[in-house]
Amino acid sequence: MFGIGLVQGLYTTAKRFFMKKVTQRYPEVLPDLAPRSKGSFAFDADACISCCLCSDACPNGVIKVDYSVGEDKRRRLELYRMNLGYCLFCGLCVEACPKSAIVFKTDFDLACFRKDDNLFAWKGPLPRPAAAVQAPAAADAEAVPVAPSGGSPTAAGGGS
Amino acid sequence: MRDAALIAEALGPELGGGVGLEADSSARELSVAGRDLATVLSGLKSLGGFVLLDIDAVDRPEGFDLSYRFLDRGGEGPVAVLTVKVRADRGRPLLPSVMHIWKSADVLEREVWDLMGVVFEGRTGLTRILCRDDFVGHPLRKDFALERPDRFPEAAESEGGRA
Amino acid sequence: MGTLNDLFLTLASAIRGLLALWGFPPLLAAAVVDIADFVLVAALVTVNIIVIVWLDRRVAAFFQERLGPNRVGPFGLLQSVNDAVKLLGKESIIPVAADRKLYKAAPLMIFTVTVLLYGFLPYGKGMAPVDPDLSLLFFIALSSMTTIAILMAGWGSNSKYSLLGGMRTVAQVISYEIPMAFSMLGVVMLSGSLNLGAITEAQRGVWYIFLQPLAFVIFLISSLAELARSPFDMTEAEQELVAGYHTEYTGMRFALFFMAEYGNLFGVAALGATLFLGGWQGPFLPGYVWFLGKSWLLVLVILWLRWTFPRARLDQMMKFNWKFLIPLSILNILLTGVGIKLYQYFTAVGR
Amino acid sequence: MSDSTTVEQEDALETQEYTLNLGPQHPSTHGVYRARLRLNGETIVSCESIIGYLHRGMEKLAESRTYAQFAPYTSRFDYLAGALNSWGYALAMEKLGGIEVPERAEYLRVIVGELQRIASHLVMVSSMVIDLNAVTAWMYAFTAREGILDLLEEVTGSRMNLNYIVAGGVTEDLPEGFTARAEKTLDELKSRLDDFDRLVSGNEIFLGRTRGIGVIGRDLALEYGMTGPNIRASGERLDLRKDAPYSVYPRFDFEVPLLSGGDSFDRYYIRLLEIHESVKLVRQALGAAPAGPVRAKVPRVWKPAPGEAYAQCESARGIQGYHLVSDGSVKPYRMHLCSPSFVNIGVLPVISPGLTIQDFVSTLASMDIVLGEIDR
Repeated sequence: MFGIGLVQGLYTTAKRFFMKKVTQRYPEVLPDLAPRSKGSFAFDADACISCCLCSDACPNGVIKVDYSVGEDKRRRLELYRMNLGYCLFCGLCVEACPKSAIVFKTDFDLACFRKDDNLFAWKGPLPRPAAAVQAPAAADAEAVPVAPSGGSPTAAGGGS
Repeated sequence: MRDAALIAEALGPELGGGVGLEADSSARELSVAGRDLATVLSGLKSLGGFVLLDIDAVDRPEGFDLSYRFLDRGGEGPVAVLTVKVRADRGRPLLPSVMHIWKSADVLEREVWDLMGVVFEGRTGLTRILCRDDFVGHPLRKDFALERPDRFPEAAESEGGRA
Repeated sequence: MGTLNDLFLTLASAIRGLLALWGFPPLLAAAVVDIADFVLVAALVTVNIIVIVWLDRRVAAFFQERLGPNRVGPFGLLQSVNDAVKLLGKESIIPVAADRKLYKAAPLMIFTVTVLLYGFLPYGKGMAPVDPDLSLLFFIALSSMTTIAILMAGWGSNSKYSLLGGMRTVAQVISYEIPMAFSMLGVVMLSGSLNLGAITEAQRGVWYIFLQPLAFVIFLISSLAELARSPFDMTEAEQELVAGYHTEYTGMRFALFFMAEYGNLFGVAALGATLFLGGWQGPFLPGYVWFLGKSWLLVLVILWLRWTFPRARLDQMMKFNWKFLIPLSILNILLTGVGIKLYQYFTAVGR
Repeated sequence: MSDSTTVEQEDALETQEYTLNLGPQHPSTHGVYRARLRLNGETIVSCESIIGYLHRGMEKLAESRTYAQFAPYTSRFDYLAGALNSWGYALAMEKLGGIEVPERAEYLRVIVGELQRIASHLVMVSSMVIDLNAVTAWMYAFTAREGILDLLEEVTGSRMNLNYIVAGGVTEDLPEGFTARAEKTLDELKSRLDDFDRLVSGNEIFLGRTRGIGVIGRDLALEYGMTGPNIRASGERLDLRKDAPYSVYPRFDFEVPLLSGGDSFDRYYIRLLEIHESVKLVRQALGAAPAGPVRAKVPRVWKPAPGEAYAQCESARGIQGYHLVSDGSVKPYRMHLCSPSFVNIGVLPVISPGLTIQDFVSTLASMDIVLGEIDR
């Protein structure tokens, strides 16, 4: 009472005035994220067996898996697309994947200018070459953000 | 926590005859008929130690099952939930309001009316609470049509952009 | 040091001499010097506001363990310029139901008052741009004009939040003017003058903060209320009234209110420095540097208070004023009077 | 002039009541709450609370998701205490399907749940003081919360909407070296909280704004079904962690703070006290957690037997209950959430007449409502 609380408050703020600041200077100093941070997704197309468990597990219908069935009855991945604008980052797809083809990574810069840029997509080799010729794009295991028609090249999929 | 059967027994003399009151001790439930609801709930009030926390309704083919959840703080042992179950008619869902007995029933009854369309008699201000005022229908009913193009015309337009 | 101290005075007399040499009539020459004064004052107002807005944000950040604006310019100094330019480019919206004349006039009026306030301050020895004998009185009278401008804004916006803010201002500022003026009376009694320059001169020996500590505290508290700064910022009370009297203002009109607020902050701090901290008096450095330094120090104190305290409640604040602050300020006058008489008696006896 | 004439003159002063819509877009309605106030000057004559602006139809949504798929949504109810919401849902699922939870998972639930409670209470105290314009204190509490969120991120990968507590346990075990880092963060939290306390709790202006304002008596609170810290500030010790112990809470040594004023200050202060208790709980759980699995096996396609389950837990805002009805399919037949904020807010129109706008703001802040939970 009688202003003691006020003086205590003034003392506290004055003390904190001279203490170390907590601000991170973001673009220069990147945050030190925990390894488990659910920043965005990494997709391993080689490991994917097109089983669609992830898209079935997803609560929001974010994931779209297109595949074709070859003569050997094996599924071939054609298109793997996640509409991250609807993603809850709940991790049910990562949990569901039997081959760990889709995992979280800590790259978090998903902000983009247009709604369409929020896609995270892996596209199979198109147009389909003859079975003997392996297209080089298929070797690219890291998912690359594929911009839809006219999308910006800095689309949000990976940490490009 | 008090035994549900004992509560029903304790309520018995106060309510007089003609009250349909069934007790299920293991599930801690009392089942009453709609016409006796107010009597039973005011009986609970006079027993003391109860707090009305929640009213929720389930739409079943045979009618709307309403559960009045009370926190039972009397008796020995831990606090537990006592549920009073009552069924409202599917065609003409009408129940007595208990707002004058339990003040917290005000918002809860409004919610049930808004989402489930159960009408509570004998109270004022039974208006929409979560849905907007000009909303048509009661969304938690099973026969509520989810896909109605006229409900959200703007959403239907932008649907094309969705994956 | 002498030349540096009298830099502006020398300049003024040089201009006068030059104009006289060119055959200007003295009246016209005086007018030219006045215009030069005005330009300087206006520049000071603008620069000051930019610096103080920056200081406010920066100091606030430091109290809150943040860094504050640090991107635009060195140490983020140009952040306020950036913001001002941004606000200039914003759409200026006038609500349909607003009283257009009042709505448009209010920001102009409040900013004009702010600029005028700066005209009476003694920046150095003989350096008050306008120097009437009653400059303190002028200062107080002018500063209460802001109330009218705020009420105009509150009424003219035709919004309930604005109106509430405006009404709060009237109640608050008018009440707190009394202890503020009373606290100054002690100083006036000691110095025997209502002229700000003369009051500064009178503090050659000892600053009045040491003779009038009570008056200084009262002055500080009531000036916070007068400025509608936290903890007495009921007039714009973001959490209650959205933005108070300037809720409906956008773009540059809003910026004028904003700038006037910070301009007044410096104005009142400068008044406090003049009345209690010896104004431009000080060794080694030129007078105007001392003056600005002391004023900014007071600004810092006000910011410190602002970023520490929550907002008071209107009725409690009024109660505090009428039942505590005003009696205290009257007591201070009494004590000062008794003190002066005792001093006179003892010096007479000593002689 | 006699006294009676003055009174007559006051009566003759004609004032006009007017309506002020406080919200849904307003800085201090904590989201999209709207209060339609009838005011006489600045004094409230009557208040009507209008909600539903954040209604997302979650209960309907649940009927078109599988049980597991709906779990991530539960943390979006009370987005400030997401883990505690998921906990309630997990309890209901476990009750419905008779799932046993491994012991270590229970400890991890307590750790994450109490960290979440700390984070939530920190938001409450800080939003309370910022509604009273103590901006610096707000920053201190939010900086402290940042440390807690970092801990949560380390465990779960997310900061707010965790989806960590799921039916059958938790999704992941604690990372390496978590205990030491948690202890360090909790020490830092204590130093920040002490500063916060010194800055705010004794401040005369703050006391003037909150002491004796918006008093909710014990009986009124019970009548309106209030739960959580709000009712504990009104002098009623009601905390499911003690009164109907679930999980491993009985094994820990902690107090349930109790204040009896029922005013805004007590509702604020009890949160500070509870933060300290939660810190104690986290430390104990970190020390006592046994080794073992963290998640029971729940089949991928989980079809509980037809029936219903009602489970309650103590969320940061009070008692929340989840009602799950199964018809034997993979999707719930009906999901209902009894949210504490929704019930707590019901008392506001009763206590607000006579308050000023300023009091109303501090009272509303002290009720600690979360619109995500009210509107669902």
